[in-house]
Amino acid sequence: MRALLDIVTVLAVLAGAVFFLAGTVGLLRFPDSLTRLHALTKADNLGLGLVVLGLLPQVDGALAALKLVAIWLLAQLAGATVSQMIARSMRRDGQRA
Amino acid sequence: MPEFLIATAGFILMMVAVGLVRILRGPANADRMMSAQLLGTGGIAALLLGAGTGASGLLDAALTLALLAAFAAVAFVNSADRQ
Amino acid sequence: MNAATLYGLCGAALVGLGLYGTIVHPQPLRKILAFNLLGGGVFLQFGVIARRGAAAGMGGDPVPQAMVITGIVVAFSATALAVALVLRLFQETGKATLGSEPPASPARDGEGAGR
Amino acid sequence: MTIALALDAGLALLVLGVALWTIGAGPTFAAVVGFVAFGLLLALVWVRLAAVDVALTEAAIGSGVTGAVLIAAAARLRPTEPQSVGERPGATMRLVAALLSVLVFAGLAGIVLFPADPAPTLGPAAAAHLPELDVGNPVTAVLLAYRSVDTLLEKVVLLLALVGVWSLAPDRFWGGAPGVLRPARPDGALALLGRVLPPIGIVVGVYILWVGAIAPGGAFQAAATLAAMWLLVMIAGLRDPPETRLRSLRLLLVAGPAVFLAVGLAGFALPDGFLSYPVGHAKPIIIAIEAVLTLSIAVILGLLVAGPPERERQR
Repeated sequence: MRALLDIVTVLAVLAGAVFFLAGTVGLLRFPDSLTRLHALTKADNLGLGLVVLGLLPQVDGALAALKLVAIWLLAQLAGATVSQMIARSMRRDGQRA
Repeated sequence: MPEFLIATAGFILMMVAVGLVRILRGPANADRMMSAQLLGTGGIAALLLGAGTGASGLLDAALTLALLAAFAAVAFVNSADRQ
Repeated sequence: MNAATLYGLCGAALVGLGLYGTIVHPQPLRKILAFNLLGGGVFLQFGVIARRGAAAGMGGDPVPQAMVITGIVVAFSATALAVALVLRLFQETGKATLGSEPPASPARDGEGAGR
Repeated sequence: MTIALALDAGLALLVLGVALWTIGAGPTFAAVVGFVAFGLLLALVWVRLAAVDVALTEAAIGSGVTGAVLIAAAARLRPTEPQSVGERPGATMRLVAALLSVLVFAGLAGIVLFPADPAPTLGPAAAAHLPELDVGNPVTAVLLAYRSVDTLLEKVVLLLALVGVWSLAPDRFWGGAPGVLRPARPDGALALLGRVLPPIGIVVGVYILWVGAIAPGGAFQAAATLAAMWLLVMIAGLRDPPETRLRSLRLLLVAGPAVFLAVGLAGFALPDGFLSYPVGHAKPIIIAIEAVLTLSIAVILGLLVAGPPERERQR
């Protein structure tokens, strides 16, 4: 059982790391600001989400697990709002980037 | 397991650090804010991975960081807008 | 070479960098930024001393750590006051400069204002 | 062990890189973004130095709230940027500054590389009295028991800074409200965040305060979180900044330091004198002081970020 949970952790955390890699590559390689924003949100949502998912079996206690999920939800909420604000400010600047 | 989590934390940090090149290159302020945002998320992920190794208090640090990063990001977009 | 030494050297370099920036930058706001970097370097020195003083089952000596916490708060209040001073200077004179001579009309007016 | 050391080396290089960028960047806006990234990375360094309390403070105050002050100022001072280009000091001056900086760096590096052996520590002394205080977090014990005079004076410094900021307002605005940071659209995403995030943030702030007695956390960190939430509500345009002449506001500002001072003076009734706590009751007193302090610090931090009054007082 323990080994199985460890495998879940390794797989999910690695998948999360891949999304951070993808987000960075996108941020560097995509041609304009809006597509870069698109890449960033993948790392924000899925990268952190998968890391949280992978860590759930590792923390002890329901409270710590709950805190993990709460942190992810918080990052989601903030990320969604900030991305929307960044996109709007770009539109106001007339897509100068 | 702790070595794996620490190594992954290092990898994620390295990734978001490479993303910081956008602070240098811009060109728009929006791009700079994006890389700071990515760094914030990466920092939270690294703290969580550290907490997974059993270090105490890191979850609370990540919680605070998530709140304050959101606040800082809002303040930034707001100021960038006003210019 | 252990972690504490590594971060100690990092802090020393930060102090150097911050000092250079504080002296060389013409804009007051950038001086404030550089000064905060300098402060961060000094705090790191405290952190290194605390880490080396790890004892009695604690990861570090709590006394320097508590001093750094106090220091961060005081650095913030000083920064806020300095920024308010610069903004007031700007309100009064339309300029934010520490030069004693009133500078002649800017040579490249508005050119650098686009992003 | 080597993985951890590699991580440390990478982190140290990153911190230096971001610091270099903050010094060398062209536009001030870019430099401030670099500074916030610097604060974030520094918080991680504090974790690596086994100082989670400091990491929390750095993340909350060092990068979050300081970043907000600096970025608002950078936006306002933007028109002055081009004219300062001509004021760069000459090559000789820069060379002297660089030499001086290198000298200071070398001196500090020498101290780091050849430390005193054995390393001086107050750790055992701090740990010895923890059971008496019944406080599990040694840093909180230092801040509110062993070195509580420092903490009291630091509160006074915060108040003085706020008085200093207020006194920079023109006379006609004295007692008025600080400027709104920016009127936001009432239906935008920001207004939504301004409604949803603060309740969560207040719960987190209270939790950080409470947990500070036994684990990393405490009054400053909690106060910075609360202040950020208050500022978020103001930025989102949901609430105006308060008029600075309000008596209730001013009472709130001094309540924390006043309670702290009163408890300190009450210590004269005990054998140990100023700022000593009665044996066996230290923990509830410390938590009570911290609770009031948190409120006061939160209001002070929020008002420091909001800046001097910019509107005439309303009758």
